Parts: sequence; C-alpha cells; structure tokens
Amino acid sequence: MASSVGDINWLIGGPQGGGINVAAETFAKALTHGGYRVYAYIEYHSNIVGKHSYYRVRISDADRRSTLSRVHVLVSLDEETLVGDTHHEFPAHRGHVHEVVPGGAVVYNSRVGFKPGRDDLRLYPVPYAELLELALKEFGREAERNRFRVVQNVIAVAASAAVLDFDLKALTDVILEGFKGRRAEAAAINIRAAELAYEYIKTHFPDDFPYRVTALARRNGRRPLLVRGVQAAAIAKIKAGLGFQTYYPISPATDENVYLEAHQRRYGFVVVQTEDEVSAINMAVGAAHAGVRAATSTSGPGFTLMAEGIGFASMTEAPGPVVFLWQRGGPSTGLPTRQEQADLRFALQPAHGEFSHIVVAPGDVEEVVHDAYVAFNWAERYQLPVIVLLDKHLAAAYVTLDDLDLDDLPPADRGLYYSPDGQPESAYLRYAFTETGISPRTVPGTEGGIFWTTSDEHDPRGHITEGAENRVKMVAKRMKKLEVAAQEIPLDVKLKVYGPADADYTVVGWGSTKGAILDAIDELSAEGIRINFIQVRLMRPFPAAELKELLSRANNLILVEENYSGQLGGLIAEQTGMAIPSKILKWDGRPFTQEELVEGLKRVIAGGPATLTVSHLQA
Amino acid sequence: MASSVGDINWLIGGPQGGGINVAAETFAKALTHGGYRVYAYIEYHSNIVGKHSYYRVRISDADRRSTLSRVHVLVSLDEETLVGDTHHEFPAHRGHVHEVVPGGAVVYNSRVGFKPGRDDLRLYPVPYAELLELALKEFGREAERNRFRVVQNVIAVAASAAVLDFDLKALTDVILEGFKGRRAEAAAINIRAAELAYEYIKTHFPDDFPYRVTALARRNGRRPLLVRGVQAAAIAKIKAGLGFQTYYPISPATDENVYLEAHQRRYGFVVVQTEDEVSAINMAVGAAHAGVRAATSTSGPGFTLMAEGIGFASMTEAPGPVVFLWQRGGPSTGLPTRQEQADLRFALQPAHGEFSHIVVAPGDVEEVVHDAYVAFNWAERYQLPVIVLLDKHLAAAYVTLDDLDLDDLPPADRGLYYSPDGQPESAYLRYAFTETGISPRTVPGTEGGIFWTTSDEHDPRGHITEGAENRVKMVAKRMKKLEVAAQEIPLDVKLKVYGPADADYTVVGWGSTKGAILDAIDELSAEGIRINFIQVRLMRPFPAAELKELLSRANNLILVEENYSGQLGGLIAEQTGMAIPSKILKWDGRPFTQEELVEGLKRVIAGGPATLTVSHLQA
Amino acid sequence: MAIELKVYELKDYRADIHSDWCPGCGDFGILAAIQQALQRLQVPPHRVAVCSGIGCSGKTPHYIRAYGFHTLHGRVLPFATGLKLANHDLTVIAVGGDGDGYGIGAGYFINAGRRNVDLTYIVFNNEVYGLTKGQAAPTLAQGAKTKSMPEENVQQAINPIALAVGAGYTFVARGFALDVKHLGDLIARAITHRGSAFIDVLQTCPTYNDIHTKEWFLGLDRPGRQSRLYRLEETGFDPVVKNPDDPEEVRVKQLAAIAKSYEWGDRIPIGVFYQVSLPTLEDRLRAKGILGEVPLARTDPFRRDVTELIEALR
Amino acid sequence: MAIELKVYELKDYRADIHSDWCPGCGDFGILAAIQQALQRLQVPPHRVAVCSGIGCSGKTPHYIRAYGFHTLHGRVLPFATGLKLANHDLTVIAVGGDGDGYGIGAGYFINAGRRNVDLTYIVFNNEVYGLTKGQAAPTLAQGAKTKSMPEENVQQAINPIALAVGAGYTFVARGFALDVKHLGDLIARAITHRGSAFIDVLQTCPTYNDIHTKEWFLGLDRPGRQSRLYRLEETGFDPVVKNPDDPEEVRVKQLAAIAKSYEWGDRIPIGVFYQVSLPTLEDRLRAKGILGEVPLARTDPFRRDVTELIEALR
Ligand SMILES: Cc1ncc(C[n+]2csc(CCOP(=O)(O)OP(=O)(O)O)c2C)c(N)n1
Ligand SMILES: Cc1ncc(C[n+]2csc(CCOP(=O)(O)OP(=O)(O)O)c2C)c(N)n1
Ligand code: SF4
Ligand code: SF4
Ligand SMILES: [Mg+2]
Ligand SMILES: [Mg+2]
Repeated sequence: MASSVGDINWLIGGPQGGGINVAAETFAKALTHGGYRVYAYIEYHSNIVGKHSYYRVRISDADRRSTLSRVHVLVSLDEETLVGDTHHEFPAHRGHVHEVVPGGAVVYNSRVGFKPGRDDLRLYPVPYAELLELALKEFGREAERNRFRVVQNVIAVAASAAVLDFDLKALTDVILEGFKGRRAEAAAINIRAAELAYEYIKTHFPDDFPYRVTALARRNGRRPLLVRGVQAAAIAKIKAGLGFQTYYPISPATDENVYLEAHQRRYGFVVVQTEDEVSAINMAVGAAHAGVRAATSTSGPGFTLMAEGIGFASMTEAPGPVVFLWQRGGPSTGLPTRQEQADLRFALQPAHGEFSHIVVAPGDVEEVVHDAYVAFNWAERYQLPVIVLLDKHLAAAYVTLDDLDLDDLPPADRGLYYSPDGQPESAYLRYAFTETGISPRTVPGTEGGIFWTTSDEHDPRGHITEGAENRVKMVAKRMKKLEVAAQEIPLDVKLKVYGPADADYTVVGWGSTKGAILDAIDELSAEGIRINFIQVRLMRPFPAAELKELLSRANNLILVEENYSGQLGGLIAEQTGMAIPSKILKWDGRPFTQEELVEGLKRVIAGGPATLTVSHLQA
Repeated sequence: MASSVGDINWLIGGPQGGGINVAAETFAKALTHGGYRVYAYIEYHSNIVGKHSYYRVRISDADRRSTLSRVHVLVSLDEETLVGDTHHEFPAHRGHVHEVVPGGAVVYNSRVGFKPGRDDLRLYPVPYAELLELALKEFGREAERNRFRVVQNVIAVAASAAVLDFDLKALTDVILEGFKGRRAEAAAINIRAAELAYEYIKTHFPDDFPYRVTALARRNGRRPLLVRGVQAAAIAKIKAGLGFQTYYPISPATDENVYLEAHQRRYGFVVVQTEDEVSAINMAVGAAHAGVRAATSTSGPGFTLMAEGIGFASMTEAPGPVVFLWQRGGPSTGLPTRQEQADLRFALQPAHGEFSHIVVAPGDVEEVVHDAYVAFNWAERYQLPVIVLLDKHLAAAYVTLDDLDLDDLPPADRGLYYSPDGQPESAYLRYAFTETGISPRTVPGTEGGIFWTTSDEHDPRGHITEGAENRVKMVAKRMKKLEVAAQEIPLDVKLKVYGPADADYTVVGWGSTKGAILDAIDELSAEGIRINFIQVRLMRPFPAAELKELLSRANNLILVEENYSGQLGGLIAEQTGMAIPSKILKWDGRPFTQEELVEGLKRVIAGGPATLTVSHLQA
Repeated sequence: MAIELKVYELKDYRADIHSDWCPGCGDFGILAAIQQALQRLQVPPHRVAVCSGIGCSGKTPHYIRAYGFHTLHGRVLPFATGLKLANHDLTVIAVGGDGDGYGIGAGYFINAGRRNVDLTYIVFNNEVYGLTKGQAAPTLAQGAKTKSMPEENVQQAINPIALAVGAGYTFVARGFALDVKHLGDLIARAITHRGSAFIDVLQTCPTYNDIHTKEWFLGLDRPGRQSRLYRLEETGFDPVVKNPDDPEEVRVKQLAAIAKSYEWGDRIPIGVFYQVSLPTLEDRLRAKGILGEVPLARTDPFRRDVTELIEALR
Repeated sequence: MAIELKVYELKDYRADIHSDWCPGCGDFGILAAIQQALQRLQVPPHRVAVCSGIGCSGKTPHYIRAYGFHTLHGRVLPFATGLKLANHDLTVIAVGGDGDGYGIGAGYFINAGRRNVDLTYIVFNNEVYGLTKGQAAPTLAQGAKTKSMPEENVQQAINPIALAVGAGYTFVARGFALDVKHLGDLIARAITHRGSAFIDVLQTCPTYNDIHTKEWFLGLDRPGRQSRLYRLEETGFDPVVKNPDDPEEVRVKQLAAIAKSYEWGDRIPIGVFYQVSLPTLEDRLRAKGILGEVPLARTDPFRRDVTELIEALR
C-alpha cells in the first residue's frame, strides 16, 4: 500500500455534450476501484451542446467532501478550457490554466497552439487525433473517425492517468464495464486508444511528476461505492415504500426522476411525468390522500408553482406528499445548472396563510438517505407535507462511500388509522380534535370510513364552516402537530455539532456547505485554530431552544451560506433573537471550494469585515 | 347641533343575498348625510344565497376606526340572526341577541316566535309582511308581493331608525338616490314602506329608547364621504396613471376590479379579466415592460399563483407591476370572505431565490390612497414589483371622511430613461451596472433603444451568461436598489408613532388593526393608562434601524396581529434581534373589535399570559 | 353463513348536510343525476371518490355520501388522477365549474385528455363564475352580457366538446342539468366507460345567468314552446367507434362529433358525441408491468430489498 | 429636407451574438424564417418585440435584433398579450417549445385563442423537451420512444391544429423548420393577419428526436425519396373564410382544417389550415371607447381628474 497521496485535484474541461461527464466519471470510478477516495463535481451550462463545462475530481486517501480550487492536473479537451472566452463582449471565464499549481500538469491537444503565459507548468501536449487514428487503424476503422471522435476524451484521460502514474489496467477495466450490450464492440477501440495515450506519455515525458496516484489496496477488500445525492435520494425513497412519484422535467431534479423511472417496474411504483408542476403536486396530494406514499421532485421554479398545492395538502392534512426541492441558482429561471442555497426562506413559507409542514435540509449523502427516508414517516405520522431541501451540489457531487447503510433506519410509521369496526359511520370524524392535533385517518375505499375534505376551513367532519370557534380550534389543531413533531424528532436530526465543544470559533451552516465546512475546519484545526461547526438540519419545526443554548455557549459565531442574504442567519435571528455577527456568503453559482472557505474563515478570524463575499474569482 | 351620541352600534343580520348590504349601506349613508361619523363592516359567508350575514354600523360623532362587540340596536331579518344555527351538528354561531347591551333594542319580524332568553332587552316586534302589504296596496301592487319582498329590509331599517329617533327624511332621501333609471318606479314603494314602519314604531312603542341619533348638523356644510378601501385603492390607482390592470375574480379583491372596470372607458385604461392569476401577473409584467403603469389585484390563493411572475418581474427589472394583495383567511382556500393578516411572511418572499421587491402595508383608507399611489412611482423608479398588502377588513369597511386628499401626493416619477440620441445602438446596456443599481430603461418601440431581457441570469446587455463575476455583480446590483429605496422613502411611510413618546406600554402592529388599536389606546388613555402605538408600514425594505431605535426606547412592548403566529413579531426579531414579549393574536376570521382589544390589552397590562388569543367568542 | 346482498338506495348516496346553493340552481339537478347514476350502478358509496374544484359546483362532494375531496380551483383533474392511479379500485368522479375547468384549469383539462385515466369528469357549464358573483366564464359568448356584468364580454367562448375531442378524451358527452334522468343515464355510461369520460353539462344559474335560463333551454319563449334541446341518440347519431384500430373510423367519428358541437341556438344536441375504447393509462402501466392488479394503496412496499441498487454503484 | 427611406436588410434583424443550439438543430431554420419574414415586411427592428418561453426554443429572441423578452416557461402568451395591449403599435411575435406551449402552457394556449389579440405565436414542435434533455413533449405519439427516453411514452399526443381551431385562433398554420422559404412566407402572412395567428412548426431535434428527423420528413428513407410533406396551397385547399358573418362557412372551414390536421404519416400537410378575419380584442376595446388610437404606452395619464369619483362617494 502506497503512502498518503494527500490531495490531488484533477480537472477536465471541454464543450458540453462532448462526453466530458463520461470521461470524468470513468476516471473517478477507476480511482475508487483503485482504492482512492474521490470527490467529483461538474460545472456546466444550461445548454445542450457546445458551452464550456468542467469536471473536478479530487483524489485523496482520506474522505473529502468538497472540491479544491487549486488544480494539479488540468486536462483540456478544447481551447476554451485553457484560455477562456475572453473574446466575448462579456466573458464568462478566463480558462483554468491560472488555477494550476506551480509544477502542475496541463494535458492538451498538441494541435492547439497553446501559450500558457507562465513558465512554472509541466506541459503535456498530446496528439489526440493522431493517437485516435492509430487506434482506429489497428481495427481498420479509420473511415469512422468522426463517429469515434469522442474517443479523444479517453485519450486525454488516459494521458493524464499516465502523468499521475495511475494503473492503466484499473482504468481500462472501468472503460470495459462502460460498454455493455450493443456498444461492446466499441470497448476494444477505446481501450486501445487509452493504451496508446498512456504509452505516449510514458515514452515522451519524464516519469517524475510530483503528484502520483499509484494504486492503493482496496479497503476491506470490497469495492466502495461512488454515489451522488440524486441516487441516494432515489434509493432511500424506494426503500421507504414510495408508491407514487410525479415530476415535470427540471434541472437539477431530473436525474432523480430518471433514476426512479428506470426502477418503477422492478419495485412496483408509478412515476408520472406531468404537464407542469401544479399538476405534479396535486396528483401527488391526491395519491397521498388515497393512501400511498407519494412524492414529487423539483427545483426552485417548479417549487414556486407547487406553492398552492403545498398549502392545500397541509390544509386538508394529507399524509404527504414529500417534496424534494433541489435548489439551484435563482431567482426566476436564474442559473439552471448552478449551485445556490437561496430557497430556504421560501421553503419555510411557500404559500399564503399559516399552515404546518416540515422542512429538513440534509448536508451530505448519508443524511440525504436518512432524511429522504424518514420524511415519509413524518408525512404520514403528522399528516402534512414534508419538504426535503437539497441542492445542485448534493445532487451532482460524486463521493466515495464504503456502503449505504439502510439498516439503522427506523421502521415505516404510517401514523394513526381509524378503525370503523362496529361503529356507526357518523361516529367517524376525519378532523377530530385530539390532544396532539393528529386525527386518525382512513383510506378511501374503507367501509365505514367515509370522510369529506376541503381546502376551505372545515369542521371535524370535513364540511365547510366559517364559525369562529371551530376556526380558532382548527388552526391551532393543525399547528399543534408541529409542536408534537418538534418533541418527537431526535436532537441529532435537528442539529449536529462537529469539533471541540469549547472552540474559539463556531461556524454555523446548513445543507451542502457542510462538506466544505468540515474540510476547512479540519485544515484550520491542523493549523492549531480551535474551531467547530454547528449544522442546522431541521428548519421547521425549528429547534430554537436547542440552538439558542448552543449559540449562547459559543465564542465567535461565523455564518456560512451560499446565498446573498444569509437566510439561515435571518431564521436564527427570528427564532432565537440572536444575530450572528460574521457572515461568509457566496452567490456566484459555484459551491465553496475548501480553499475559498479556509481563506474566508482566516480573514474573519483576522478581524475581517462582518460580511465577507466569497466568489469563485477571488480564490 | 345635538350633543355627543357617544358610540352606538347598530347591527343588522339576515340571509346572504337578501339585500342586507343595501339595507345597511343605505342607513350608513343616511347617517353620514345626517352628520354622523360611521364605521360600517360586513361579515358574510362564501355563499351566494342563504347563509348568515351581518353588518355592523357604528355611529358616533367622533371618528372611529373599528367595530364594536356590544350592540345597541339589533335588527334581524331572519330567525337565525336571533338564535344562531345551533341546530347544526357543528354550529357556526349562536345569534346576536347575547351581544345586545342591557336596555338595547331588538327589532324583528313579529311573525317569528322569538324568546330572547333574557329580560333586559327592549323588544320591537314589527309586522314586516303586513306593513309591506299596506304599502303595496297603496300602489295597487299587492300581487307583486314576492317581487317586492326585499322591501321588508327597508321596513326593518326604518323601524330601527325610528327606535333611534333618526330623521326619517334623511333616510328616505338616500333611499330615493338609490333608485335610479329604470328602477325609479320602485322608490316610491320603498319610501312608503319606510314611512309606515317608522310610524309603526312611533305609534306602538314609547319614544324613550336611551340611545338616540337625532340628526347632527353637517360639518362645514358639505356631505362627507363614505368610502371603503377598494374604492380608495382604485381611485388612487386611476390618479396614479394606471394604464393596465389584470385580474382573475377572487374575493375580496373583486370589488376593486369591478370598480376599475366601470371606469376604464372614462379614463382610458384597460382592465383584462384573465384565465387565471398566472396569466394576470404575466400580462401585467408584459405591460409594465412595454412602458405602462400596470397592476393586478388578488388575494392569497391568487397571489400564490403569482409567485413565479413576481420573481420574473424582479429578475428582469420590470418597472412594475404593482400587486394589490387583499388578504383573507387562509391557508389554501381558507375563509374566502373573512379577515386575516397572515400573508405577510409570504409576501416578503413570494418565490424561490433572492430578489428585490417592495412591500408596503397601509393601515387605513388614507394610507391606502397614499400607498396605492406611490407604489407606482416606486415600481418605475426602482424597476421592481411592488406589493401593496391590504386585507378584507380594509377592503370592506366603510368609513366617514371629510375628503380624500390627493393634492399632497408627490408627482409621478417614472424613473430613469435612456436617451439614445446620437449614440450607436451598441452603446445601450439595459442592465448597465450603476452606483444605485438602477439602469436607465427604454420603452419598446424606441429607435436605438433595443434591449434583451431574460429570466435567466444575464449580462448588462440582457443576454444569458453564467459567468461568476457577472453573477456576483448582477445579484448585488438588483439588491442594491432596495438599499437605495430604503434611503429615499420618507420615515413616516416606513413607521408611524401615535400617542405619547414616553408611554408605559407600546403596542406594535400593522395594517388594518390600526383602527382598533387607535380606538383602544384612546379608550385606555382616557382611563389614565399611558400607552402608544408603533405602526410598521414598510415591510420591505424593512426599517430595521429606525424601528430598533424606537423599540429600545419603549417600555413594555405588546404585539397585536390578526394571525396565529405573530408574523410581524417574527420579522422584527429577524431584522432587529428584538423579541416582543407580549402578543395579542386573533385568527378567527373577524377583525378585532374595540372591546376585544381593550380587554386583551388590559389583561396583558395586568400581567396576563405572554401570548393571548383573542377570539370573537370570548368578547 | 349467508352472504348479505346489500342493495343501495338513493338515500345511501346522500350526505347528511344541507346544500347552500341558490333556490332553483341547476346544480341540484346534476347532484341528483350523479346520485342516480351511482345508485343505478350500485357502486358502494365507500368505493366512490367525488373530487371537485372551487366554485358553487365545487361544493358538490359535500352533498354526496362518498369519499369527498373539495380541492383547489382548477386542479381537480390532477388530484383525481393521482387518487385514481393510487387506488384504481375506486370509482372516481371529478366535478367543477366552467371557470374551474376551462379557465384556470384549461391546461389540466387538455392534458388529462392525453392520459385516458379511467375517471369521469363533469363540468357544470353555467357560462358564469357563480361563486365570485357572475363574471363571464370561458363558455360565455363574445358580446354577451349577463345581468351581473358591467360590460359585454370581449372574449370569445371556447367549444368544450371540440377541445375534449382534440385533447383525446375517449368519451365525450353533453347533458342538461334539468333533465336529470337523461343526465343520470349519461353519467352512468360515463362511469361504465373505461377511460377518461367527459360530460359538459348545460347548467342554469338563475342568480347570474339571465340569458341561458331554464325557459330558454326549454324553448318556453318560442311560439311553439319547443325545447331547444334535442337528444343525439334520438336522431340516429352514432358516436361509438367500432374499430379503435381503424384511424379512418376514428377520424370520421371525431369529425362528426366536432361538427355536431357547432350546433347551437335553435337546436342544441345533448347526449354522447364520441366514444372510443382505448387502453387506459392504468392498462398501459399494467402492460409494462409497472402497475399490478392490486391497487398501489393496498400493496405492502415496506419490505423492498434495494441491495442490487446499491451494488450497482460500486 | 429629404426623408431618408431606410431599407432593412436581413442582417439588420440579426443580433450580434452566437447561438448555442446544437449543430443541425431545426431552430436555426425557424430563426432564419422569422428574420426573413420581418425583412420582407420591412418592419423596423425597433418596432418588433419577440417574446419567448423557456427551452432551446426560448433562446430565439437573443438572436434577433429586436426588443427581446425571454420570459418564463409556459407564460409567453400572457406576457406577449400584455405587451401588445400596452403598445399596439408593436409587431409582437411569441415563440416557444411544444412543452412550453402545449404542456405547461396549454391553458394559456387555449385561452389566448379566445382573445384574438393581434400577435403571432410560433411553436417549435420537436416532440421533445429539448433543454431538459429529451423527455416526451405533449406532441410525441403514445408508444413512441426517442433515444433519450428510458420507456415508451404512455401518454397520447395532442393535436395542436385542432386545438387551435377549437380555441378560436383566427389564423392557424403549420410549417416545417427546414423549409425556410415557405416558413418565412407563412410567418409573414401570420404577421400581416390581424388577430391571433398560430403556427405549429415541425422542428427537427437531431440531438434527441431520432424518430422524426430531417430524413424522415423529407422521405429520404422511402424508396422514391419522396417528401412526406406537401403544401396545402398546392392542392387547392382554401382555408380562408370569405364571409366571417356566415356561421355556416365558418363551421365548414373549421371542420376542413380539423379534418386536414388528422393527416399524418405518409402525407403531412403544411401551410395555412384556417383563416378568418374577426375584430381583434384591440378592435373590441376600441369600439367600446376603452382603447384609443394612441397606444397606452404613449398616452399621458398623469393629469387625470378624479373629482367626480370622489364626489360620487358623498
Ligand atoms: C386560485 C384561485 N383564484 C380565484 C379563486 C376565486 N374563485 C372561487 S370560485 C371561482 C370561479 C367559480 O366559477 P366556476 O368555476 O364557473 O364555478 P361556478 O361557481 O360557476 O360553479 C373563483 C374565480 C379561487 N378560489 N382560487
Ligand atoms: C416552471 C418550470 N419548470 C420546468 C422548467 C425546466 N425546463 C426548461 S426548458 C423545459 C422544456 C423544454 O421543452 P420545450 O418547451 O419543448 O422546448 P425545447 O427545448 O424543446 O425547444 C423545461 C421543462 C422550467 N424552466 N420552469
Ligand atoms: S350563483 Fe348560480 S351556480 Fe351558484 S348556487 Fe346560485 S344559481 Fe347556482
Ligand atoms: S437539444 Fe434539440 S432542440 Fe435543443 S438545441 Fe439541440 S437539437 Fe435543437
Ligand atoms: Mg361556472
Ligand atoms: Mg420541444
């Protein structure tokens, strides 16, 4: 087993729709199989073909949960990856060369006349097309060079693997796995191209690149998982007994839905693509009332259209649905494929009036599994809609895990049912007043269990009434359920604390920034700074008392969020009356890298400005 | 001129759709013409015909801005008004007899076998049908007794006027005015019926009822206005230069729209009834971008559907629209015709992501006029949507005013325009970065002023870009406009303070509770309690610093709101870090009466519970 | 032990609550027709779910003894679709106003036609927005002005029958609220029809619609007092597609239905305009092995083994 | 002083920005056709507003030198309606995808037909949701499966032409994205038409739609390589209502249009299906004295005297 690789950041860039995902994910998988822990994340445009996309793969022998700014190996599939789009009136970026560490590698097509503009790089010009031609020739398929153009990606990846001295076989094994069924014939060509590229590097360049990923042995003999949030969420939902899922296509939620669609036959649930999100939520509410576990998935623009249906579900005390809100850059259509944590405030009050619902925000893949699963228990136990608040970062980032542990999840809890046996039908009150606010339900089709329900204010039987006394009690009944939930939900699902209890600095954050925060406090702790992290998970009912207690004991509070206004900070102030004096905010559509956050925290610790804006540019 | 009448509360109850509005408003107008100050308010069901409705008219010689619980004269058009609907499984009310003060009057149809169940009332059984028959006979139209059934309402009103010793002529004059055009023939019958009823009381009952409204002289010789919020809003909008109004029918916003529809021809603006609220908002955004002053009006359920369009308007920096949100009881369809102040939180963040918009909440008819008017200036000056947050109480309550003063309103401010003269078209950047965040606009059709706009993140020219640097600046630019607005909007539009600066108790509230709060602190002050009122008007940008200053100087803070959770309290805590310890909340769908609030405040002052629930029932 | 054969009577479909519709409202007729149809078909009340939008029409479920869902304005079809797919053993009836269905709900009206879920959708077409006090609904003719409107209607009316055929409904009919027996028959046929059945019901609103009144429909204003309504089935009109796989027959029958839908004024057809038997969405999902015979709501999905999903990620 | 008579060239309608559509996308053809139509009609670019929904198609306004409004998914018609009513001097073109228009926007598609506002609505019908990576759009046939779909489509397709006629559009046509000249003619006719003009454009999406490809439309897969498309105008089909006041002629022409809309497969008609001249909403508002000749956006409404309104409250 090799010694620690530390952290190596590999970045591949190229035009959207040109196979960059496959290239990066193939490499990430090979690394995982090789025993490394990877954290891989893609940036791409809301475009089908042509715009600049890049994929970072962070390679480590320890678990990392964030991306790095500094690049050790840059692999470019096109010129824009190197120099950016600075010829535009309003350029969007200036390429990635400036991100490469001194002594770092740049692998690129030797046909590109590349002038790095700095002399501390190791350049690896590789004749992509010529190597492809060689490979094709061996199979007598030169004529199909256009069809096989995408194999140049494999060449670039294999070349970079050679630079890093990564085991070629580990790479080609994964390539082979990727070509199943009728595509198998292409595997040999790809593998041959990889070999040629690998050889090319080994032959033409000295084998002394300082960063190396000479394969590690596998931990406990088993291949680890490479998993991202959309998969984790979907698997947890299936495990939770999902019966009915609706969706209208929208990034970044679509992948979860595509995954579920592919498995509906196997597990016997139904996925419906609706005509819009209004339909998606209302169908799901109908299904929930009918007695199945129902869900829908969307992002901000679609969620805004679900507002009405969420209020309706809550008013009628439907046992669901569970709404998966994968945040992306807003407002409005915004940045469809980019990261932001700016829907918290809206998720807390997504429609007019006052009603009960639960909002939970997992911070990593393990919590995604847990929260996606228990959300269905909550929905049925408390008879209300539950929002699981996720984001593009969680959706897209691949992380290495040894396993997904579903055994510790609580059993299914379907809440209270009314049993009609022997009682006259008139005895059943769907909205009976109870101590907990929860009224036993029946499932339509049950004899003796007929009920009525309406989005208007209603009496215990579910008929419309505008009486003042009933009104006062019904509102309180519905809201009471939240208090009960607050009592019953375990503390560590509400809040988590990482790091020393008596730290000098306390970071407060939520959701997917968790990874960068943990990595950053690791780094700072190693430098001797005593810093910890309070992660807020349950947003509604809000753990105000528990958090206040923690915050009052903390020394210097620092809020970290990926939005403009510090929404969690506002929520904490509202709920606890405590303002967090320092804020590190980022709203450029990209998640914090570890360095950006470390740098930000250091500036705050050094007495920097109260509100610090971090952007991709400044790192 | 007669001496002070103090406060007299007249209440008429009867089935919906039976002409109760006309009856009460006729009487209210007659009283106003007679020199009284009235405050009149209706409670009714979301139903067309038959359910119980009642209308209170508070009669005073001083300006009052709230209703009273205690009734001096109860006029009943049906039995339910007397005894309630207690025969139902879940009764909605128990009638109004219990609200009548000792010695108060009950006017009712002598055909109803009414047992008051208390012996301190003055009963005025009146033979409604017989009197109608007499009147019809005089005109030879007995055969049409069904058609003229509704004249019984006039009989009941006239009888109660007689009880109160109100001038019959003042009443019949208003009746006469009510019958214009082809309905004039009915006037005589109505007037005759009124006379007969008046005579009937004067003949059959002693003329010693302790509460009397013997007509006052008119102040400064001119008839005062009797006006309600929907009219005030509509007139202010017309005055402000409204060009385009869209709506989808919904209570309680419909009346504003009906008013505007009736006047579009005269003033040359267009009102469009759309297919839903999504269409209403987007049409209005289109019109705003086209360069007209555009607006739409709705209530909670419709507003929830406008969420998406509001985010869009803000993202594209449309110079509007102004959205009139007439709150009603929620959540969901809720209580369509009842009062609640529960949409504040939602109005502050009505869609996903972060964007700038202004939210203002007038508290009385004068402020409705002001805010409805200046909202258009703000929309164009800051190029963002503006929400005017009103409610059913403001919409429906009639109040006596001497005049509506529009002369003090600021001139129209259309914000910054770009002038293309001489410059190349490429010089124009619709979303140019400026110090204030405001970019000069052009109106489509302008030569040399072509621009693009998109709900995606965009560059200064309005084309899509996902570049990080542009993103950071564009978000900040759009949000900057709110800071500028916060600086420019005058303090008294943000906050108002009523009562002594050094009071022992300070009520904090917003919107239409203002009337009850002012009336209640008047009453308490008269009892020697030193109490004042901070009215929060501007909800976004929130006057955090100004309010914090005021609150820190205050002694005992008491929050008053008509919702379940104390939404303004939450907002204040979020923005200032200050929690208001005592709350008086009401969410039964009815506005505070003066007594209810006085009672609530007294309990708080006496050291009552921190959160006090007030309901219609408890008063 | 003898099996008790329960026979449901009309009263078994009546909820124990008073309606708050205006006296003489056509909605009473539609309510009675629904109850008659259910009774005729002997669907046990607890196997029925009646869903509605918001409006006067939206109050219907409260008056029927059956599971009752009074949902949101314009959203009844998505709701009913979700309910039905979750429990396909239920008889699902969706009702709503013309504003509800063709105005705010137009997108759902069209898109539900694409699915052919086995449910019955009944639209109460009174040409006005009843519950909001008489504004023009999308079925009111351009230029018309009811007593509650300040101006004539500037927008054109849509043609519900033509749209339903164009959208793909497999059963398309029109009824009259005051011809309860005939309407009850139509509703029974619609319920029996496998697939999305649509009935536009001409409904009188004595409070706001003073143009198309009971008297007008029944022709009481005409010299011969001859009803303006006539029954398609009495004219030999054949709406039923015999061979659903024959696109030509489908096209001819659809066009005939649309052609009929343009008749208005002196002669107004009621009855079935179009019917075709096609696989329902449930059938298609079953054919794919996604949906089973047992309704989703009665399956036990809590013992799923997801190991294979996790292993696939290695 | 001589008046300068400016002649607009094609390049005057091109924005100075590169498109990001996939190579070979049919959208390029539609873009070119719009530009050609505007140039042919010599509409000054600053008098044009191009509005769009969200999707690949939604990016169109950015590529045209004209006021460009890239709005929300499914909302382009309400937006364009508001814009047009506020400034009726503008030439307003609304564009969007088939998901945009017939899925999420179906309610607005139908209800805009009721208004007959003078605008042109062009739907890019590629049978898929392009920008979200190839899911089925409401125009994809039931049972079809494009390469990006995991399963066959379980929902039926709608018929846009039939729905447009049923909804009341006064100009209804179909074009083909790759027949730029013909499409340009159609768009020019649509712009010239006073009222709501609707064009469904068969648009190839080489990235996701591998069923209805350029080759398929042009019949390159057929023995005689004969195009599947034919032009209605070349068959003597007469879509134009001569006497709009004759309900019989209107009905016949509408039915003929709908009948034609069912043709699909071996022979697919393009061209104008239906056209009638009816007062626009603007005309109706003008007739009522609500709208004047001067567009609202150019009136000066800041000197209004509201005294009479206030006095009426006394
Ligand atoms: C989103 C929303 N907008 C508006 C309303 C107000 N509203 C209640 S009923 C109704 C229309 C009723 O008309 P229709 O659907 O024709 O039913 P009818 O009363 O005529 O039976 C409207 C607009 C609402 N409840 N929800
Ligand atoms: C409310 C909302 N839901 C979903 C989306 C995501 N979305 C973007 S484009 C699109 C569909 C595009 O399909 P289509 O309208 O056919 O246009 P095309 O890309 O095919 O031109 C969707 C669903 C969105 N932007 N807004
Ligand atoms: S308003 Fe019309 S539709 Fe509504 S209940 Fe009354 S009569 Fe019926
Ligand atoms: S995905 Fe299809 S519609 Fe979109 S740009 Fe590419 S080819 Fe065109
Ligand atoms: Mg109706
Ligand atoms: Mg499409």
